[in-house]
Amino acid sequence: MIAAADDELTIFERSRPGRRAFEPPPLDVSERPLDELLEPRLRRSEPPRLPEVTEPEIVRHYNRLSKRNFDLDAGFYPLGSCTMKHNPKLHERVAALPGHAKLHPLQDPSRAQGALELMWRLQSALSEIAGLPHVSLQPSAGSHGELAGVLLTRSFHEDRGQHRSKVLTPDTAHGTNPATVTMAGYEVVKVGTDERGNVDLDDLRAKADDEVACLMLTNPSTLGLFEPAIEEIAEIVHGVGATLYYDGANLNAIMGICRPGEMGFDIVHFNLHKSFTQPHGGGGPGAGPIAVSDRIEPFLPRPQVVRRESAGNGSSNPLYDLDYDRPKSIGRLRGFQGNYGVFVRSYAYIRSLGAAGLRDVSEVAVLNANYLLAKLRQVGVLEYLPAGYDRLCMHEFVLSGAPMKQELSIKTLDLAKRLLDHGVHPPTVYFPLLVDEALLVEPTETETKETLDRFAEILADILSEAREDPEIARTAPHTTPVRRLDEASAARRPVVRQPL
Amino acid sequence: MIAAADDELTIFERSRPGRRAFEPPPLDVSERPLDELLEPRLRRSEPPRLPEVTEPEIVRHYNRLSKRNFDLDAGFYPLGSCTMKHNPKLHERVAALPGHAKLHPLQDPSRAQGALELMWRLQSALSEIAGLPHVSLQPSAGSHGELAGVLLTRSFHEDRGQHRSKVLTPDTAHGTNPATVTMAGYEVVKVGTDERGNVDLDDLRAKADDEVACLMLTNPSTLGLFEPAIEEIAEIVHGVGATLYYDGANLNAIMGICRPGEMGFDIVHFNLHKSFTQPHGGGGPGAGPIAVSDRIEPFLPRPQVVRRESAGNGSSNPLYDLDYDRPKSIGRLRGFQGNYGVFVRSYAYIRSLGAAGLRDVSEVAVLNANYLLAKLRQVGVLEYLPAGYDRLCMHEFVLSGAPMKQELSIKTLDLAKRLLDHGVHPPTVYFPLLVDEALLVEPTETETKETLDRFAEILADILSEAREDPEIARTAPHTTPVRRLDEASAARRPVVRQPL
Amino acid sequence: MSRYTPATDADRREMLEVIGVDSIEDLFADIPAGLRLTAPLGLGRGLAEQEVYDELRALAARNTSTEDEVSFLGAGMYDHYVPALVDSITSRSEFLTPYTPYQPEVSQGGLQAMFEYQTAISELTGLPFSNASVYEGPSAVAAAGYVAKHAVGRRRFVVSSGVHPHSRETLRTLAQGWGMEITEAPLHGGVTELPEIDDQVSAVIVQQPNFLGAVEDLETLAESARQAGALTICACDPLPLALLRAPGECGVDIAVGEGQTLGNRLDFGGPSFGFFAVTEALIRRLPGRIAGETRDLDGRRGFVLTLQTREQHIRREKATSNICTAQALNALAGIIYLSWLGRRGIVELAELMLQRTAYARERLTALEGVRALHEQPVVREFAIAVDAPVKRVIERCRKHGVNPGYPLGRDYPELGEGLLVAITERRTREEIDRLAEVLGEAVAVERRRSYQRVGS
Amino acid sequence: MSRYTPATDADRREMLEVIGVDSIEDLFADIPAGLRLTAPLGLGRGLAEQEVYDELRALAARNTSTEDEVSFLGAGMYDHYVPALVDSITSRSEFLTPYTPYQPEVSQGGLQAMFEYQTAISELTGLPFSNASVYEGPSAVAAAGYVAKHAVGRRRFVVSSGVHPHSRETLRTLAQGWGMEITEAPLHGGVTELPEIDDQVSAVIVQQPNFLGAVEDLETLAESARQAGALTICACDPLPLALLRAPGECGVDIAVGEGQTLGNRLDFGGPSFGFFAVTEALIRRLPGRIAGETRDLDGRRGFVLTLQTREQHIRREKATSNICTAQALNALAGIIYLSWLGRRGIVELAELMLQRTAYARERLTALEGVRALHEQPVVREFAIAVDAPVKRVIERCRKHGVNPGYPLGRDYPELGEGLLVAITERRTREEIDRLAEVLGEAVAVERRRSYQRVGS
Ligand SMILES: Cc1ncc(COP(=O)(O)O)c(C=O)c1O
Ligand SMILES: Cc1ncc(COP(=O)(O)O)c(C=O)c1O
Repeated sequence: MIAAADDELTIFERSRPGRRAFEPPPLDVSERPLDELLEPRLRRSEPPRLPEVTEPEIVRHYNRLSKRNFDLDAGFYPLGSCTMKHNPKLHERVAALPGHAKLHPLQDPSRAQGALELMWRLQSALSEIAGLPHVSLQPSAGSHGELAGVLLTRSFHEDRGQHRSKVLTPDTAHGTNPATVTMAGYEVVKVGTDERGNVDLDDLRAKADDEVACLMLTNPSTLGLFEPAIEEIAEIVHGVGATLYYDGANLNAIMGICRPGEMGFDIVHFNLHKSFTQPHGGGGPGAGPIAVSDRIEPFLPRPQVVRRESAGNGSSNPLYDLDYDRPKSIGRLRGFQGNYGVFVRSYAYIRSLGAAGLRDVSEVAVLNANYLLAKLRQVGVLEYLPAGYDRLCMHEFVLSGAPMKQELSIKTLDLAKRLLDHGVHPPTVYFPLLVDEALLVEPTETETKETLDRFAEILADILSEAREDPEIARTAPHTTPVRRLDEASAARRPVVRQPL
Repeated sequence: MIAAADDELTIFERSRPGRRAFEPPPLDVSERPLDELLEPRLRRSEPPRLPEVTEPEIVRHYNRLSKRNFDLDAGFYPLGSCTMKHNPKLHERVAALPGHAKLHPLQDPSRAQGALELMWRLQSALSEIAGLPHVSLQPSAGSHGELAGVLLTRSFHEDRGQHRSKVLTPDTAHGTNPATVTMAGYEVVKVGTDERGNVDLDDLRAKADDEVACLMLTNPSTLGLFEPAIEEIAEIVHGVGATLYYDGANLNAIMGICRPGEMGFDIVHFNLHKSFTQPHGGGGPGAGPIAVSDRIEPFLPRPQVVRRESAGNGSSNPLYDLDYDRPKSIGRLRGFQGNYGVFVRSYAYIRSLGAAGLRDVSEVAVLNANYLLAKLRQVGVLEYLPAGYDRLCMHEFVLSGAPMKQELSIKTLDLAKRLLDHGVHPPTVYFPLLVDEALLVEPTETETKETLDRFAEILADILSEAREDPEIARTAPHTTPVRRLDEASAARRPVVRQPL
Repeated sequence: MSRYTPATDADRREMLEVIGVDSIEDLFADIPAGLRLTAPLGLGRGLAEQEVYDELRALAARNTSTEDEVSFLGAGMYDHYVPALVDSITSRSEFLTPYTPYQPEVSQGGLQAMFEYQTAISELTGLPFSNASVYEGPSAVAAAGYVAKHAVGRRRFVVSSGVHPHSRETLRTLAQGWGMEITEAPLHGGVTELPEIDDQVSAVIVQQPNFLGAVEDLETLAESARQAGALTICACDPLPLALLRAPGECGVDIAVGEGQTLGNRLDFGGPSFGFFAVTEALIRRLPGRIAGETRDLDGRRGFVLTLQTREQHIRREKATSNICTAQALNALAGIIYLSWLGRRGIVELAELMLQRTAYARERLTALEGVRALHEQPVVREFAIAVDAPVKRVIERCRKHGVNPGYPLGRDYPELGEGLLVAITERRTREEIDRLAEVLGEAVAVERRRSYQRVGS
Repeated sequence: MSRYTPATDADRREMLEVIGVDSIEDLFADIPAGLRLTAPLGLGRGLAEQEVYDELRALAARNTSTEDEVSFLGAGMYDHYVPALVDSITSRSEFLTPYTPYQPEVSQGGLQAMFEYQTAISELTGLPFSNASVYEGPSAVAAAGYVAKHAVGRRRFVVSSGVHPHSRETLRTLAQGWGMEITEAPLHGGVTELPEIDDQVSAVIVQQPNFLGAVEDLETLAESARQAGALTICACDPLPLALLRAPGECGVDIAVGEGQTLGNRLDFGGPSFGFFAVTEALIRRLPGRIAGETRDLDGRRGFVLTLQTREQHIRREKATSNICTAQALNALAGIIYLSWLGRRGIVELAELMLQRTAYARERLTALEGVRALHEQPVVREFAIAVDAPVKRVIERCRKHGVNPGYPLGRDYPELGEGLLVAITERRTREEIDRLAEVLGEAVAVERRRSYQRVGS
């Protein structure tokens, strides 16, 4: 273990024998000998060596640690593909109400009507947004939704007696797409991208055969571009009997403007932690509900939240229930009913915005991205960081750092690190893979024009600074709690826990 | 208005016409013409120019601002006389329960039994801690409690037909003591301090005459010293028919160890925001309940929380009530019943600790202070910063920076500013006035030995740094969001609001 | 040892050794032996966190909060919606836990927020100088009296009976110390009758809207005070100020008020904050903290506590006030809330209240046995009288989950069976209709009861 | 325009001008006209913040939470007390709002917390390598199966019937994709009968304590798996691990489990987190994020996401898992909670549950018409059967505000009228006594009813 300064000690390094934050309530039953309740052979020899610390020490430790994080409430966070939009504070308040937060997952449905109705209403809203009639809220995140989607595809084909072996993904696809395909037991077949950034239709036609179970598509794509030929793509895919899967990570561009269902998609996943404001939490939690067409519906995960028109007990109120009786279901994907706490937040968001507000979200998300792109052109940034594709973008756009690397001797990584010194989180870097030295910039709709202007200025400043002295960016960051970290040696000899 | 960098703009400087965070619920009654409801003559010509900003902007603005504050959860805060002890997080949780937080102050007592019982129990606990039988929770802070106390004294004397004119305060007294005396219509007479740091008994005897209404005393004193002759002092004061007032700011030293009541005090105020963990909030809220002896009781503020032995409605439960029928009362000191939200926190604290825990608090507060003093001696700090009085201290101690100023050419103020660069809040400086270049150090019981050791080291380091180069401290701080600020010019030409 | 006290037994031994004493008891040698307690305090054992939580929850459950009934209680504190961002920001330890900003270099967050707050209060009141907060509304009125006493130096206050009874009583309590007299100016038709102001008056004190909800003619009142050489102090409800002429514009010298409605909880009456704004002439008499703009060594803008020579820690017995700890966190909630409302929002909110209040007033005064106590314009609260014992009427309404308001009997016995009804943006038309329904029924039943009693 | 969207009309005009288009509609030119919606979505109008709050509160009020009844529900998630400091820390925006720490220089807070978390999980499980979290318990079991399938390469899993039904079902769902077979090892006397493990088995999967609360003989199970060349996967409840032999010590290769009990809310089932720890041999097959220690340019200690070549964003179709967003905030709550419990506290908590569970088991099984479903040692949960329709018995108890537990019928029809009763530090002796009372009475009434029915 490397020695650290006092304000960077781990909680284990702060431990002192005898300190405690937890004090148990008194034992109120007559004590029985431990050996009688649990034979020594079953017991551990030594307690787990958890830290021994008091409440003030824990609070100060994690408060100080928190100050070593950059966060969305502190500054601009244009991390492409991640939709770092503002997380309304109301959502934390409503999610914390005891009726939501302290509801046991196995509570009988008759006593969880509020929760089930909320889920049912969220399902309906997501169905409306996707333009697909059925929704399951169960998956825990986007990639979990993808897995659900491909397993649904498998069941769909198998139910029709077909055993297909391949799934198509564009070469622009997010890594979770091919990884999911493998986990679902299919072979990945890559489809190319044409020079305008669209799916290469010829390549698609060539690869679409009756071994293909599905095409997974992100639309707008990870390049921030809408597929103008989406209808033709759907025709090709459906033409070979395959399903069309919509990776909803980029839904923030099109809410209320157009719908995957009408584009021909069979299955859609949502990232509630992107388009629907669940805070990212430094890497979760999220939720990845899926919406599907009628032909996929029989296979949806179990249990499904349903609304029965009458509670049956003489009342005329509807009864919300969990339906386990789904013989063709692919089965459960996880414990209980999904990430309910996330549903509360996303439902609150949809209610806050309504139809017009949601459409406005997407309009401004796309406006902000195009404005920032135009502004970057105006201030000369695109000379060194040209747009990957010279056209209007949707809610995000990709730049290439290749000219900058060649002409100014700083890489995209250096630029990213130098941004940290300006109090801005860098865009996504080196993704999508298709664009050399890529930067994927997603401003989101909750940022002001002033912030976008300032970001453009900062980029311009960094480039002109690099013209003078590229070393500054190459050794950046300079003002962060630590400087550049040695990732290679960390992976070579992994130290992933504290030796005690 | 001075121009500022982007991340330091005021919320008014961020305003843009048309932005909004508040959206009103829809008007659900038929609208009547404004002129009909409120004639133009009564209406303002222009709305108040409040900022026009959205929620994300407000959140980011105040989050960033917050990062420009040092706080107790971030580091050591040995601010003498202020008892910067840890504020348990449980207290915020219980204070936020709707049954407490959303209780209207004019709720009928029959429907506020929980609140009134809590207040009654807190009164009982404070009475037990002070050793005095009666408590009023009404005053809003320490100095408000002082004012209540001196007004009680006034009523007490007047009730006996005496019109006294003077109140004694030691020259070590906190500024609120003399300020209070004036506000209560008395003349301040200062009592000296002897060379050991105790009240000068001869001076006291000389000044105690029948014009004296009260002696206000802090014990332990603001020098962190317990008055060994407290019983004699009480005798002198009571001997001339005056009351003895206990400024409870330093109660953290003696809880469960000894009691003002037994020392002979007639009136005590508590600072719930010091000894009883109400977070200071950057300058309040607090609460300053008072405990009094039988002879003072008739004059207590109105209303008083009382417990009536039977609810009267046939039930045998006691009824908690507000008693307004107090003919000799000095009257109200404020609106409603006091800072109830503060009472909830302090009551929770007392319940968490119990009798043994509360005594332990004071024992460790005194242990920590004496340990830190001894440690400072051990590492040589006292050579330049000698203790004001060379004896054991209570929960805090005073050092004098005079030798440091002479020998190292840095003042107490410079030392304080340099501490900021080490991530430590400075002690109270230039108070008490009696000690030249004073530093008043109060570590509190919730700090670890490691923190005290580190603080001693830092002080030693600053002194040896000053031996090399006093300029560093004289121009400190160097790492804070702003550098030393020009207070003189601020006071000369006060700009206390933003021009719009 | 407790969950909050880190010193272990080993720590204690080591520390005592360094100090050079044998036991902790030795540290208390200065305390006369006879004063040292030999038995533990009668406070029982310390409880586990969950036990304390359970106890405090049980106590909370015995209170009827505004979440438990439809409440039309106001009379100084109001059931407004506090947006979630207020809690989210004020609960940050950076705002929650520091002391008063004595070290400005590490307190810019708090100081800038105070400066912003002062700006907003100045805008609302139409007066150029605001301090950073005082305790709460009623004590702010008294504190304003203290300023006026010193500024004018005469021996009397004239206080309108329309000023909140708590404010009037607090002023009386504190004025004992200053040796001031107080005379009351009665209400006529719901508003303050223009009082006689002689040359012994330091200040005329009024409230806007007054306790019965009526909008006062501030300008006329202030003008007659000015002519007599007295100051005008106005206690104001800040939200109606979105619509009403600003006190500063009306000639008021000191505007104070209760800040609870600005983003603070009801909290059974506190903590909230009091605001305090004055004319230029009075700035050096302001009580409490004031944040001011300045520059640092590098010329960057920064904020400090300013005009400190007014204060107790510098001026001691000559200070303008004894206040020290005030209500910084609550005032922070205030400026966050006002930023949330914004320039247009505060007007919309006030207009919503105005319209709903007009609706409610019309609905209620149309009921059999209910009449208006005055016909003055009102913004968010109005006074009625019922033709039956008001406390019984209230009890009856509450059986239906409706708390119809504050009975005026204790404070204004002359007004008979008065009831003060408050409306906020939380009270929907549906709830107002429900109030009308249950109040109408309750009055009817109680009238019948009393007729029967009379009859029998 | 909304409260979350700052672009004003003026902003929009300026921005469109810079872009060089006339309208926002023009920005969507790539979307085929036929696909563009012409009518608004059927989602109604947007609501004011207070309206949303009211609606969500009304929904919450229609749920019976653990604050509304005395609940003995467990079966995978438990009503533990979450200390206030957990909420206080996890609600800080610095932890709440950032993305996965892709830029380690500004993410040391999150990364160090992950490292600390991994250390604590490693201590609890007795296995050297933990990842930074997976979704939750049951999917962690399935993810462990995926690791074992690749590590061992055989076509079958043997799963104990004592594994949580949700875990077994999740494994089945996911194994469809991998083409794996699953056989179940039944319970005998409450614990897993030592299964036959042939050379086609990749892993044996058990749970500790098992679904019926019984402590399994992990060591013997793991040993027989090891002899057959299979891995042992154990799903464990982390709090009982304070007392039980650590899975790592017992020869378990992969320990996973549900993290809800470690400082997370019940939240009707999520979000919580799953933990995942393995032996040294399996480290490069771990799914998900892992934080590792390293140095910065100046040699200072720092933390990074490490072993990323396992992951989807690098390895794509060859990744060890497709997981991307996991449960970082919930795992943070986990490490804060474990620090709060501490080395002694976790044992005290587990012992308190052990003693109260023993007491409750004794009390309940002494009732007429109630019997134990097994006699194995238990820590915090036990299974009984009642001599009456269990659902009716439950309903009857709930009329008295007591939820006696989880009926086993759906998952274990073979166990008859089974009921799983969970105890935590929240359930006092008084509450257990009350359960005994109402359960005894409910069973008695229901037995009488069924006799009567039989009789009639
Ligand atoms: C395009 C795309 N697809 C899928 C995912 C995976 O989503 P999740 O992280 O929720 O599993 C992401 C996440 O970054 C993404 O950007
Ligand atoms: C000794 C002493 N007395 C009185 C006070 C005034 O207390 P408050 O700030 O609560 O009014 C203080 C506060 O610092 C103090 O230290």
